[in-house]
Amino acid sequence: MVSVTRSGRRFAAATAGAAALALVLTACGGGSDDEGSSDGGSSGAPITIGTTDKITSLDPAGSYDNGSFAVMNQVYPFLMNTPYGSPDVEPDIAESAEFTSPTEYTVKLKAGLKWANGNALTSSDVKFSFDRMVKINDPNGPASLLYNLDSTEAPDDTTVVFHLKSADDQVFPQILSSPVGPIVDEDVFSPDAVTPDQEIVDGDAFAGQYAITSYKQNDLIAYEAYPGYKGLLGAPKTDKVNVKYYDEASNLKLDTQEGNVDVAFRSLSSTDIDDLRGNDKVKVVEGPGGETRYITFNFDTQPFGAKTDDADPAKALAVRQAVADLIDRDEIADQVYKGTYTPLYSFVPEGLTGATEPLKTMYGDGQGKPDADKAKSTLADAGVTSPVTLDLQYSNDHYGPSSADEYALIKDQLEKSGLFKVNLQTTEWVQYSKDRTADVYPAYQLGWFPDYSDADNYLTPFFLKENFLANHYDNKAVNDEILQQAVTKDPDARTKLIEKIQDDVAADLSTVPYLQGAQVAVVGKDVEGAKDTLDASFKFRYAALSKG
Amino acid sequence: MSSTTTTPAGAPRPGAGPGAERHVVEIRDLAVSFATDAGSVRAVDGVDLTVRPGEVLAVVGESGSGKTVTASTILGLLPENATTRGAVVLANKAGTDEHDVVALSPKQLRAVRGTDVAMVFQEPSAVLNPVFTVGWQITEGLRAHGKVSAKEGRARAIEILERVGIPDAAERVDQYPHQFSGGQKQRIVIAMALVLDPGLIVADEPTTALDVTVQAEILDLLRRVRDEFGTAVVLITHNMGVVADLADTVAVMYQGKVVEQAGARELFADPQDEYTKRLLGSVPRIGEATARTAARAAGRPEGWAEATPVVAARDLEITYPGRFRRPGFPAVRGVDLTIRPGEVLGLVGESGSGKSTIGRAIAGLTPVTGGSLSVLGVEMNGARPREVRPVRSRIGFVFQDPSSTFNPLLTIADGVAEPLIVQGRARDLRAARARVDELLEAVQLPRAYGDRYPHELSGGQRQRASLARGLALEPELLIADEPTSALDVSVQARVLELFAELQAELGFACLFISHDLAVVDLLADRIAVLYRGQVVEEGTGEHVLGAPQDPYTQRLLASLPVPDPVQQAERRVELARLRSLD
Amino acid sequence: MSDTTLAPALPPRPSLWSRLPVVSHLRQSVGLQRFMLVAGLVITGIFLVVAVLAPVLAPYGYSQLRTETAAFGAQQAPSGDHWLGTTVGGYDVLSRVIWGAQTAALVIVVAIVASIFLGILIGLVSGYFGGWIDRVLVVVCDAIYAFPSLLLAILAAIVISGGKSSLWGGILAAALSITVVFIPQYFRVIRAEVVRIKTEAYIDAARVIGSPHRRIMVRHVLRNSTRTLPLIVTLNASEAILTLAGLGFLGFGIEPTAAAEWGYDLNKAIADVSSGIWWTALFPGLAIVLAVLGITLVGESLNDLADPRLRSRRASKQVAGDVASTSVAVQGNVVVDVTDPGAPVADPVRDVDEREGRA
Amino acid sequence: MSTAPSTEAPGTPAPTATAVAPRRSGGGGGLGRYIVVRFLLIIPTIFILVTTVFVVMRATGDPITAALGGRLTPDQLQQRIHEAGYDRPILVQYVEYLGDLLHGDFGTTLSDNRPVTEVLTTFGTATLELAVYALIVAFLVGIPFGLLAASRRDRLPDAVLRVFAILCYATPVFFAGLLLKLVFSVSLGWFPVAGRASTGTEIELQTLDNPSGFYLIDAFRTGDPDAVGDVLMHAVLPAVALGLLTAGVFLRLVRTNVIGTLSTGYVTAARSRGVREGRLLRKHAWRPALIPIITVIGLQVALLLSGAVLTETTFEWKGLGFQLAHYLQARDFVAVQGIVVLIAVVVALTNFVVDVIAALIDPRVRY
Repeated sequence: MVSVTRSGRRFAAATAGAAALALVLTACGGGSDDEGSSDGGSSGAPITIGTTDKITSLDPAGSYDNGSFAVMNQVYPFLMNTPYGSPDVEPDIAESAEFTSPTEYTVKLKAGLKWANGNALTSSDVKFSFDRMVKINDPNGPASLLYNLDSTEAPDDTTVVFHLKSADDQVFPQILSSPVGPIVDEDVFSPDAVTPDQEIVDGDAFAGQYAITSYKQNDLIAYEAYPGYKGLLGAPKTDKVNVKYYDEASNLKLDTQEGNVDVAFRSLSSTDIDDLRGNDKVKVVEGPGGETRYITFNFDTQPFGAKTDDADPAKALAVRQAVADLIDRDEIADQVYKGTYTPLYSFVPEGLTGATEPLKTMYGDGQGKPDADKAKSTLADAGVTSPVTLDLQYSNDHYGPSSADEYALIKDQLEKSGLFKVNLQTTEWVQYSKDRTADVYPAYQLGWFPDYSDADNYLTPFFLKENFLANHYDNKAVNDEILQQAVTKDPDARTKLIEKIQDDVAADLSTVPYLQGAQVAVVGKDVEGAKDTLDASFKFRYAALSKG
Repeated sequence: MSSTTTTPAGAPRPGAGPGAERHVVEIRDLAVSFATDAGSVRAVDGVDLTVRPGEVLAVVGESGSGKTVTASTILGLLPENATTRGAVVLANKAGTDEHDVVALSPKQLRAVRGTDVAMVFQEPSAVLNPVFTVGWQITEGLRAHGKVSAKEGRARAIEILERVGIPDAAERVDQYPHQFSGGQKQRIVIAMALVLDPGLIVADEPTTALDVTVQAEILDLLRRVRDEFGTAVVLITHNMGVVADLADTVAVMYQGKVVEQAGARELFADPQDEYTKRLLGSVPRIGEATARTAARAAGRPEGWAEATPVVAARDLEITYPGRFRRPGFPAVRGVDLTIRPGEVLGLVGESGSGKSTIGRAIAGLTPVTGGSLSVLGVEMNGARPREVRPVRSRIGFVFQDPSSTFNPLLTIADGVAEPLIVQGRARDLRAARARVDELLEAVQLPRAYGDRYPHELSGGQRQRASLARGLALEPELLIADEPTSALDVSVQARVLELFAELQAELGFACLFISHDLAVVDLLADRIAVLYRGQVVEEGTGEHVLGAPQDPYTQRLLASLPVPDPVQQAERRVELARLRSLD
Repeated sequence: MSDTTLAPALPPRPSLWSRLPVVSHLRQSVGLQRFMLVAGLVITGIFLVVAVLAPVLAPYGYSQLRTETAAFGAQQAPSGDHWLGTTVGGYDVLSRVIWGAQTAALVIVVAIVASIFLGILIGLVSGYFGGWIDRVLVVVCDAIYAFPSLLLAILAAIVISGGKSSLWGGILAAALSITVVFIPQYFRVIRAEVVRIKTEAYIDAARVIGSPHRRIMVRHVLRNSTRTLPLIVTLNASEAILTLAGLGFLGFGIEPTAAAEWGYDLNKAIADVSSGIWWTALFPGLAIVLAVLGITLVGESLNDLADPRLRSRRASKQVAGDVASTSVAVQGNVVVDVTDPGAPVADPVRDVDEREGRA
Repeated sequence: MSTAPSTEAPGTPAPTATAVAPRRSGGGGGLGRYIVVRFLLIIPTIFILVTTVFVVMRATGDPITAALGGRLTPDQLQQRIHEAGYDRPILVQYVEYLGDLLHGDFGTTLSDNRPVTEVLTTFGTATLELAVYALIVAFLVGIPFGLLAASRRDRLPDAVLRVFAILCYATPVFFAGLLLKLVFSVSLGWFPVAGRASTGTEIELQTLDNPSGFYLIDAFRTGDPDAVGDVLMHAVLPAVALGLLTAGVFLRLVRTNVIGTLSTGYVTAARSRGVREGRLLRKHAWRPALIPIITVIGLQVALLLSGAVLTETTFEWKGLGFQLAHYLQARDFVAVQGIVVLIAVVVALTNFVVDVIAALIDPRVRY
């Protein structure tokens, strides 16, 4: 790309003086090149993937984060999984999965499954996987997702019966595809403790599309296609995949640009992606993302909140509505994120079954743009005297490096109207996590990444009476509707219900969602297939990629 | 001024006759100035000097007279901020070659150094590189002036070490400087100078840092350098005794000029210049004050000897604690001492003899670890600070180093008033000022000096002020720890005089500590000689110095060079006799 | 003899102004050393002026994103409106650089004042009384001193900040984090000085006359042990800038809406650099380099001038000067022994040397 | 009261002329005793640091909130914290931790479930490798240039070198790293952008039995010249960035101390014997100056580690300092404490070794 090189040179010239000595010192090694050794594979064209993800643990019981789950998706089998291009789950290594009674969910495994180490993969492994998950209940683990699982039973080698606590749980199949769902080898994994990564790798306890051949935590993983995988997703297009773990996004970007990395996925900075869009050696591939950003209001401590001196629910609502009116989502998405995030007008992100955009029409100018006049009249009608002082908190270290810019812009947007006086504050994440649930922050930033790709995961944790936000939002109708959708068997009826919930919450504005993260992969010109796996399942599968 | 360039007197030693026309070095109209913060200052101003082969020329003067600068010029060793004018013509030992050092290029200068002229410095510990063996350092000079094999260099190093009197030279050649005593180090420095057989050695205060007994040995060695090696010596010194001991001819410098130059015997016998006369007059001589001491002893009231002593030490022991559970160092080992009211006790000893430690213990600055020490009726061994405090107001102390006796940030008046304020005799400086002025006048300092800062006073003035401070509380006991050892002789003479006057007038008892027998003799009623933490001899000056009984005292006395060449020659004989007894 | 009748006139005592630390040093310096000192003073002066006048000099506020009419836009190249362009967050680079000087200056001042107070206090007590308190303090300070300072500052930042982001909260957190690093340094320097001064005769003199400890400590020890402070302060000031920048770079510093901070801006600019957007990184980086360079030049010059071995003097062109002033006359004038340039002066900087150059 | 030995070398106000300050007075057994005492002093140093870090880490939050504060409800969080025992009295946890530590049990990291010993060896070797490279650069640049500056004192080379030294020190490592990367990797393409080796080499190194963790050694063991070259090429820029920082300090240190010894009596004395200026510099001035220099270099380890945090971040060098920053953010106190103990041990041991070396160079201590 011409402009990059040119401005790079300009920069180089400006700094040549400082670098002159380094030049002299290093000139001796100038001739050689490291590209020769980057190809280590023998068959096909191996692909190198770069990422800034972090792996906590390869053991499903010991991790509950995107980086670890990304690896598990490649190497462990699931009972239920999402096929390419769809957010909805189907049996993966299972032949069938269904409710055999309201509280019994029965899964039949395919016959003759084997682990990469040669062990047979049977229902006993499945029972083992879920039992140990519950038993270990690691503080870092996802066991709490199995809130509805009572017990697991393996009547024969290919049959697993899940006994559930509440009946007709429509979310349970989805949960089997979530971080709590990977099936592990009972001969390798410990039944009552998190198993160290190296033991897993040494035990070759893999049965997903790939098996790991070389593992250096958070540094380098080498994958090789596992021929014994007979599940939903089929055989990988590429035999060998290497994944390099980066700490600095800019290094990943440079290596991508230099061709040392074929696929960069999660997370280049918006500046980098914007820059690479104009680079003809690489392609920027985008897909819908499950990550959302929203402002949470604490119903007790926000302006006119229930515990404030001038408590007034109507005025409090007006304040939230005015905020919703004033936020310019396009400006944030463009200026701060350069299109790597897109405007979000609902609580359920675009791409999921049942997602609508209630906030687009209800607030602002009705087209998704802000409307200061409308905000002004909303406040005036409720009898709120402006400017309203709003203490707004964000975390500077948990939701990416751009949070500061994001919130500086939001502050600016709110204040520009003259209706708000925003005190922007930031707090380091651990303290932030404690403070936000202790009613310290009247309004604050949060983000969400789903456990499974179902609208339920964007509603249940947030808008029930007892929720993850702990913001004292309490709407009986919404509460009942959410509980209702989870047990509604008819997909259409359930979708209707989900749409209704979104409308209802949009009227209350427990939170103001404003951004949805797109999944962006930057791939070399000759790499195909990224588009196929950047779907609403939010699982990035290396198997879809191929290098021509 | 008129006597600046006295024609050198005739050859003092018959042996030097044939070379009389030749000069090893000839300095003509030398002037040197330095760039300093305060602008340019001139250190040497129109100096003419000549040294003949095999002659010892002593350049004498007080600090700042320019003598060291003159000597450094001969080797071209002046610092960068110096500017030189005039000529220093240096000949080699054979007299076949001549150079003007001032005009030489650095490379030529390097060739001359070591071969034609070498230097012996004041502080032998500082001029020996601590991380190389002495053999290596001696060979270094050889290697700098031509190819010398390691083996040959070593052999020559051993040879020269033997010649300067280092025993077991073959083994010790591989040792490091810190393994030698101070006197041996100076011998090694001299060996380094001699190894290239230069025609001239410049010795800059070669014995000042050494104890008097060691000094005598080094002076002997230098004499042998002249006699055995035939090397001329330029001896820079402030000590007239050293001059009398060693010099053939003497040049007296004052304010950058040579005020008088003459043969040694002539100069001591018949000084011409006013300054030379004054300088010689200032040098304390043993026996000078015998009459005065006797008169004082006669004037004591009856029963004086039985009066309660001001200080009484019985079997006093002071041990400095060791580190890391190492045994301590016993500085004082079983000393008995008494000082009666109004009496001056002189405490003499060489470095490390424990004399200062005793003074500090009496003042309560160093804890007593054994025996008994009663000061003004208070037992210091095991005394608590509360018990010592009242005693302090009755003791005065005058310290050795005039540069640090006063807090540099406070005026002299502040310093002198300090004891008055601390002891509650005055509330603040203003209240104390009248007494301060009185004290300053008592030590013959103008009142106005009270407003000056310590660095604005000369060393002698500071010691007077220090005396004023010591006397501020009208103490019954004054401890003077080497009060004059850092001063030039002329200044020392006046301070000592003042001291004697004040003592007579105020009648305080005094412990006068010094390494210099002559100085102690001048003031003390009784003298105690300290050697390795023990008193070896005690008595009146007449007794101790006139007829010493202890061998150490005898040696000490014989080692002290007297400022008279004739007498000193006799002393030397005596010292040689004492040594042979060992 | 004749010296008692009249006090000879002293050379006029230099004015208070010319006795001030830096001023007196400037007067002493010559040639290259003077050049370095002057260059350092000029750069440092500019830095301070910019820091004080930031509200006047900066075209925009440090957290300003738009004018009355329009937003600045992010990552705009240098132009008439934004001489140095805008950052990824849409701030004006020039303004951030200028305001950053103010932040740096505030942090330096707070950090140094705090560490001087605490360091002097414990250094004085420890050095003066000695004993087991001294030994414990020495071991503790040595332990802290030996630990990588940036990591120490990060630890301190986590404890102290607790997530406050207001201007003063951020500055105090950063400054106190740096203070934790500095205290051992001041402790060591002051303690070493105190231990040295304790052996000076005037302390013994004060003890002999029965001065109480507090009087000796305050009147004699304290005042004399602080002479090396200007030097350490300058060297520490440059270190403070680097530590602050390091903290900011690693994300433990001050937030952009609270104050402008160079290290933070550099951190944010990393991605820009690899995308050909050079102006967001270059200017904060240069600001750090220049500020540290200026202050270090001053500090090093002070060090050289304080140390007689390192101080250079110019030789005069001709033999000149007044003889009498150099010699100890019979009247006993001030001694200036020109061959030995000054009494041995301690090298207080060595302590600082060891630690310098972090980050 | 003399100073304790740990402060002696740097703390003494003595100028360099006497900087070879006699460490011990008294003779026999001095060195042995000194070494023992010096060694024993390591223990309180480590203890103090461990305690400080423990208190600091526990006072500022727990790893569970750090990891899952954005996912779980307050009750769930509290329950997990309770189960992990982080709500017990801090003293109990401290005693427990110290007990484990004494048994050599560093525990398992909380945020990524790895044995701390493995973390220490993996990342420790990486940092050590970087530090060694950087020291080589620092020595190669700092010492010759320092000598040159001292010998050409106050002349042009001195001026240039001094400004260079200050610039080395004044330029933050991350800024210097950025510039180096941009010029030599992006524009000129001479060196790789980041990392310790390219992917292929890394995989190759992984195949070795018992890889040492030192990539250069491992690369030699593979016998593949390309791998060696690859590892070396990756090391150049980080080593230069970190090395120059230290080189600036070394240069200044060498210059100051050599100028100091050049003005001592023994150099003047050697000059008076006609020894050449070059030899005066290289022999007479350099050797004694080396003693304080070495002592101070020991303290540079701390500086080097500070710089390593930033260098490692900039160049994707997966080392200890960098990892520490991550663990700090994750409140993974088990990991942080383990790393701090290691750093404390390394720093203390280095200072100890350096002191002993300095003592060995100094004949006054040796004999």
